[in-house]
Amino acid sequence: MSGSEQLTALLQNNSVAIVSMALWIFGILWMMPGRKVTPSRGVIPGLVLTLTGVAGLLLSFNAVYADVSEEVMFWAFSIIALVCATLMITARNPVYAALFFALATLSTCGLFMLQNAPFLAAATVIVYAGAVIVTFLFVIMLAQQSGAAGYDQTAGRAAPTVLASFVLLGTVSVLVSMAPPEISTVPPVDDSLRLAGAATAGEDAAGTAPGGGASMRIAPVDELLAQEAAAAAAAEANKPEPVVNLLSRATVSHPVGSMKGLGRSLFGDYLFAVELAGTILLIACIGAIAIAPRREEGAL
Amino acid sequence: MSETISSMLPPDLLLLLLILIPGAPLVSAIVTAVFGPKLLRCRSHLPCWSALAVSFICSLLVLLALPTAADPNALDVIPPAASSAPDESGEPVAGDGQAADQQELPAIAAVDIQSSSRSTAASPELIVVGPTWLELGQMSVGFDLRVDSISAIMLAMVTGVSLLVALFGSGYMHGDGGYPRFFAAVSGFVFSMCMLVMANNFVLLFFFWEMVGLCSYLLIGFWFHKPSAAAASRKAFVVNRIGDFGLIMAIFLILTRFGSVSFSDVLGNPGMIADLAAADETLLPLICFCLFLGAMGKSAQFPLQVWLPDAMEGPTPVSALIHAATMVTAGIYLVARCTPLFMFAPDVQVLVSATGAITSLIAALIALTQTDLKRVLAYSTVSQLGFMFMALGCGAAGAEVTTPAVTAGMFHLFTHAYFKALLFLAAGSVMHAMGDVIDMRYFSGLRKALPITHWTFLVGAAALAGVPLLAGFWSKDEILAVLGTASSTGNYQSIFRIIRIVATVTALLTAFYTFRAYFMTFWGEERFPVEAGHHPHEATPIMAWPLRILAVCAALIGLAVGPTHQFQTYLQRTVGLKPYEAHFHLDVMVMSAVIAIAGITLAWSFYVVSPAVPARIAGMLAPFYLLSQKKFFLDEILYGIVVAPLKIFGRICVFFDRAVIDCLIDSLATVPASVSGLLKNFQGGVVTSYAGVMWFGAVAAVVVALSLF
Amino acid sequence: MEVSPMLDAADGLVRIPAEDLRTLVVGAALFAIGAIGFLTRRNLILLILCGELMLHGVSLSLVTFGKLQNNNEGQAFTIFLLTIAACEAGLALALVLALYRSARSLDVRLWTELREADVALAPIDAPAAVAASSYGEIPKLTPAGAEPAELPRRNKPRK
Amino acid sequence: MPAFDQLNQAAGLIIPEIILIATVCIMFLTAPFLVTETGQASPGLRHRWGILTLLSIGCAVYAWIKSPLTDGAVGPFEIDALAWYVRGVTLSTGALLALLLWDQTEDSIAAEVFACLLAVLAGVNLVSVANDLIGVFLGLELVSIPTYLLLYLGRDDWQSREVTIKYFLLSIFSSALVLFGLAWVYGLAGSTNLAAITQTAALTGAANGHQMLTVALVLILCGISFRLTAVPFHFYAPDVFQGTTPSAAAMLSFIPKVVGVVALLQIFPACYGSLQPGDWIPTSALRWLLAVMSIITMTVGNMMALRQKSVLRLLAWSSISHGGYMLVGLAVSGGAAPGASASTGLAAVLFYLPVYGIMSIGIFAALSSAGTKLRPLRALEDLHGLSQIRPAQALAMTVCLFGMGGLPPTGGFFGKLNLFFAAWKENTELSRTLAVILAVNAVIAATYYLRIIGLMYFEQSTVSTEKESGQIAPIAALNSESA
Repeated sequence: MSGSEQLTALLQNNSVAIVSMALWIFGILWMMPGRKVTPSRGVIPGLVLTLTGVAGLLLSFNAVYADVSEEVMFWAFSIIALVCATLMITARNPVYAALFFALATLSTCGLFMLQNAPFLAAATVIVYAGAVIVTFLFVIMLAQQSGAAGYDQTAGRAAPTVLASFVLLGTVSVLVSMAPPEISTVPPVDDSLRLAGAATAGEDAAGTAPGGGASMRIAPVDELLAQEAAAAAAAEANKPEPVVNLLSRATVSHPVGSMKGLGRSLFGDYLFAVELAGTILLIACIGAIAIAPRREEGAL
Repeated sequence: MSETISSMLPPDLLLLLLILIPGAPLVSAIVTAVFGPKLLRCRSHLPCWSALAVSFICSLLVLLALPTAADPNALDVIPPAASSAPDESGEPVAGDGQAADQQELPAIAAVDIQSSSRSTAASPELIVVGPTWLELGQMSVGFDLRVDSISAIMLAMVTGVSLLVALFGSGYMHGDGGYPRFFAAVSGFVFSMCMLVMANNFVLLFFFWEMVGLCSYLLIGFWFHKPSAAAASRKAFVVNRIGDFGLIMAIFLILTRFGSVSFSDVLGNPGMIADLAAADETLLPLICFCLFLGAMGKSAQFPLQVWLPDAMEGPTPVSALIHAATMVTAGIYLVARCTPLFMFAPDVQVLVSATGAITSLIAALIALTQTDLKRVLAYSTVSQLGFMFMALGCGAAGAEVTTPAVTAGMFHLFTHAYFKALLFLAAGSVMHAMGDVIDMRYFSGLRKALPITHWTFLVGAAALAGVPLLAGFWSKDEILAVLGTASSTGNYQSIFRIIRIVATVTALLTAFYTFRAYFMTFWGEERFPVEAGHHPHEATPIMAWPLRILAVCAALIGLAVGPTHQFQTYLQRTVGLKPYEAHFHLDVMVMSAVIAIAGITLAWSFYVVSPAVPARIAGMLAPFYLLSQKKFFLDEILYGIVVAPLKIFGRICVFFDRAVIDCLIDSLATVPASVSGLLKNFQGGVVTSYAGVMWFGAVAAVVVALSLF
Repeated sequence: MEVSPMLDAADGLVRIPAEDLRTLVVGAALFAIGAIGFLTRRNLILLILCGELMLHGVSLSLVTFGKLQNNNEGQAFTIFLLTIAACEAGLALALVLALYRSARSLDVRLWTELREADVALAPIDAPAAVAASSYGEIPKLTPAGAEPAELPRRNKPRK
Repeated sequence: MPAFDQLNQAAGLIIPEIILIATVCIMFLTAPFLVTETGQASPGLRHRWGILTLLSIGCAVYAWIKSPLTDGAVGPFEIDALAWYVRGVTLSTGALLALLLWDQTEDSIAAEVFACLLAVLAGVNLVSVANDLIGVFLGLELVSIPTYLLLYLGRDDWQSREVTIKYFLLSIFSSALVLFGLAWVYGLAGSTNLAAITQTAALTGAANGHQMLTVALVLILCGISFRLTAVPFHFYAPDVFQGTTPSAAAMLSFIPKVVGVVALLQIFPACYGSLQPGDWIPTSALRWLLAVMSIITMTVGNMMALRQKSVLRLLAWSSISHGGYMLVGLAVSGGAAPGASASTGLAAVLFYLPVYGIMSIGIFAALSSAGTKLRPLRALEDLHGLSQIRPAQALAMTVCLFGMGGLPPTGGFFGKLNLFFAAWKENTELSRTLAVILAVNAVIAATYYLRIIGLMYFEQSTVSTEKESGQIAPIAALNSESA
């Protein structure tokens, strides 16, 4: 196929996604402040365009979760996250922007829940909504007591930037929707490794649990045994011993995202990383103190 | 006597001598250059004196020891420690004797002294294999030194004359601001000249050939604030470059055809030369022509002689040093050294002779009418160099004439060095006394005021004129004799007949103009220029003694070595020369004596007896007089046919450069400016626009990478 | 129950199910939107918030991949991401405050003293001129007896 | 318990970094108690902190020498030859930087400054020893976060704040790019462990895998190019160099480049299934990208440097162009041509890095010690006649500038020569083009370096003579240059 034919095919196969992204672009551009301070054009048309665009983009994947409630939650969280993100970057009032950011963060946390990450969802809400946003709001209030500032009413180079960003987004979405990438899953744990792991974990005798699909449920034992047999056969096919972060593997008792599993991972495989992150936090704290203006002697 | 000396000189010591000869002046040059201006000041002559004295003594020892030192027959008188070194292989062997030597002289690694495998009693030679200096392909150039007969003679002459000149110079230059500079340059000059004659390969020779040119440039332009001196030094340098071009071409040709630049390999290999000459009959003439071109430049032969008279702008000791005794002899040395090559190019040899004849005649004619004493001497130098070339070219008459021809040329070079140095120094003494006035029209009758100068100048002039029994007489006889031989044998008889006539006429003219200068300066009524002050003073002792010594040399050196043919016998043993039986040519002697005396008489009658005659003759032959006085308009002709077209060409080049190249380059140079002028707009300081460009770059990179994937 | 597709593949390669692809695209979209905001807005705090939004996109991708890969590494990565983001937010706040103290403004375009020497400054709007037009005038009591002036439609305060 | 054994063993692999980080913690935690509320400190406090810093680096060097090589380890850390080399380079240049910072900092903030330097060094080392994407990421952040502090703490004025906010914003932006790429790499490979990624990539041919991998790697490359100051990710450099202190600029000219190169060499070969960085053969798309980026970087850097009037800005642009030279080595690292050693380009880059570092630190050291607090050297005019006022500094700077310009016989010459030959010997059209452009750029660059030397030696001075400060640094730099 020649280049132009390829391009035509690409456009035809992804017409829905492309059209919806175009709508979204127009929505953003509608709401985005201009180069000069101009009155707002009203958010409703932009909001409609954005909603349509986001929905179209998600619809173009043509897939649903097995569970209806999950599907509904996905739609709700995705649309809220993306629309709030759009509103956040186009808001002319930084306070609103921060609040939209909080909303987008909350929705993202909802998506985390959907992806088996309840702990992360909670942690993000606590860190962002509880700490970051509030602090930022304080700063905004402190800085902008006198109301609207000119620099919040203008934005530079909106059109090219939006186009470039959507080229990237379009590339990603077209690439993955046309030919979903094949990911290399970590091979099942073979006997020796599992024994080592079992000795470590004691109660993890049941081996690995498949975390595929929307499964947070534990698979029936006989099915697991069958799977193990298949895995052993695969392992015998002269493959080198796989390198894995053993403690990060999901097990039956510690499925992906559970507090225990995540804890084993963090304080097992990533023990040093945790220490390192702690050091970075220390540096950042002391750094923030050092950056903050020194107060006068005796003053609070 | 030589046996005793060589037995006193073990090879270690001999090596030390060989290294000291150029080494002492080098050290002196460096010391004087570094410490002279601040520390030594008016004592700057001391390093130079001592170095040149050391050098001279070493040269004398080497000269005397050479015939036996490397003689295989004499090996048994050399201590056994060294007898391992001169072996048959010709390769450097580090014997026991050398170990101690290397400790003494750590600077020169792997030095070995040996007699060449080809060395016979006939051609003794000492070769020092120095450290390799340049490796290019199969060519390897080292600091290899070689002393054989011709080098030894040259060394003795160069160091001896230089020593006397340095002594004289300390008196002459006393009080000059550049006193240390003078002695540094003189030391450097002597070092270069010694290395030039000691070099054992063409590249090293060329290197020091250029060093000599550089030092002469520094010395001619010694008073660089004088525009004429600066111009003269530049002229000398540029004209010499033309000759150097020839030399370097010759070296390339030799390298490509012979595969080596070593004298031992090239010159010491007559069989190979013959083979190459047979294989390609234009090769050797071409090489020889190129070599001769180099010699023409350095030895001021027509038409490249123009630089030498102008070079008189340097201090007079410098004239004596460079332009009479040493530097200009480099060309003669080169041609003589390359005799084995020239033997296979008789046409070029004839050219050498013819060039010499033309040069000597023209120079003599010009010298007739010059009124500047130093210029007369300068033209006489050119003329005498022409004589030497005349002799060197006589080898064209046949192989058996070659050696007499070369020895005759070298002999004249040898004697000429002494009397010409003497004449220049005497002229310097006159100049010193006359307050730097050297034009003979402004003074006369100095014989009473400057008795020593007068007597020494008279001896030198007589020697130059060829008065019997003085130095010039013997060597000029040799040349006339060898010219006679050439005009009666071989293929080029008719040409050599003409050359012989020219030589005879030139000899007459030489006698005439020399004594014209002598009579004009020292006879007649006593007149001094105003610059001399009320009373001209005779030379100080430090200037007078070199004059006396040189006068003795000029008077006796010919007598010492001429009748006994010792010089010829010694020189014959150079590599490439064939021994021959030297004998007297009484007829020639008588003739040349008559000519000399005739010339002197003529001068006496013109300038002492009836001083009005020359003016009348000049009036009668006005055009010719003018021609001579204006140096045959050679400078003007050269300017017209060479310099002016080149200048026009240069103008065109400049125009092209300005209008085309500069425009191109300028427009090219605006590219970065305009490009960066565009790029600077991205650098406006706004951080989000920086991030924007980063983002565009990243997205573009993704798209490009995917489309290339 | 649906059998995990991962066990079907003999070579250890499986396709990502389409429903999870959507989540990945949502992550990428958050990333892209954050970038847009980062590049166009001028408020320092907004810039930093947009940076955080980009990191949200990354986190979402990581978490999704963690589920697909059936290990905790993705979530662990996200936690580190969160930590670093918190560090940067803390530093950013200190920095923004320090900047605000000297510039009395959060406009990023004020910080352009360092640039190529002969480039013209980016225009900076006078904030005072804006305050009136952007959110509309703050309602005031009209003088007694006069009709209240009708506000233009466009200048209505945005909810 | 192999898993925990692995962890226990892993602690032994990073003793130098543990030493550094422990010192950092000690300094950060005790420093605030030695300074009064208004920021007054006992005079000479910086000497104590400086000595502690040097001591810590010395211990780290000792531990580094004793450290084992663990090729092919699967744990969180792996010390291969690259890591060993990078550690040496970092620690030695770190000592130089500490000396340079010594007299450039005030007593009250000395602890923070030195601790930041140590943290940065530890970050670079951790990137090189990490065997995990998370380790690499944290290492990168451990480099950037203290860098913000260093930039801010250097001075207390408008410019330093501007510098910090610019660097900060662009840095988090580039970090986001890297992170997005890393997320996809993790997603496609299934693990954050580099050994596991290598294995998976080797098994499944990840180099020819999904196109998203290319997108991810390109984004990582773009994000890391920010550290390498590759055009168009270079924008912070001129502004930051101009606005910050010479010592911070010296750090910034060198450390991010090291960490960038190392991070690339950690991530990319793994994604192509190569155990050793030297075996890495990038796809043609990536090679083209690297090559184009290096061409643009070299050219733009040099062209912009030509028009500079501020010496710090000029050095920034020269630093950018040096980043371009390094990219040449990376672009040709995967020889791919038969007969060519794949690691030639890498070796050339790794040789060039410390050479460039020493030259760059030397120049900034000379600049900072030749200037004074009252009258820092900023514009090129300030350099006029420096050779008369500060001959030692001028000489040191001349030597370093000769090196930067690639004039023989300096290390810079051999570095450039290595890069040139690495590119030339690969014998493809692309690499030869790169080599030629490298040579042309080296010539262009030489003009402005020589112009600086000319200003220092042949112009009349306008600088008043004041008491010299900080003689130690340039001399140290000079010594290491000649060594």
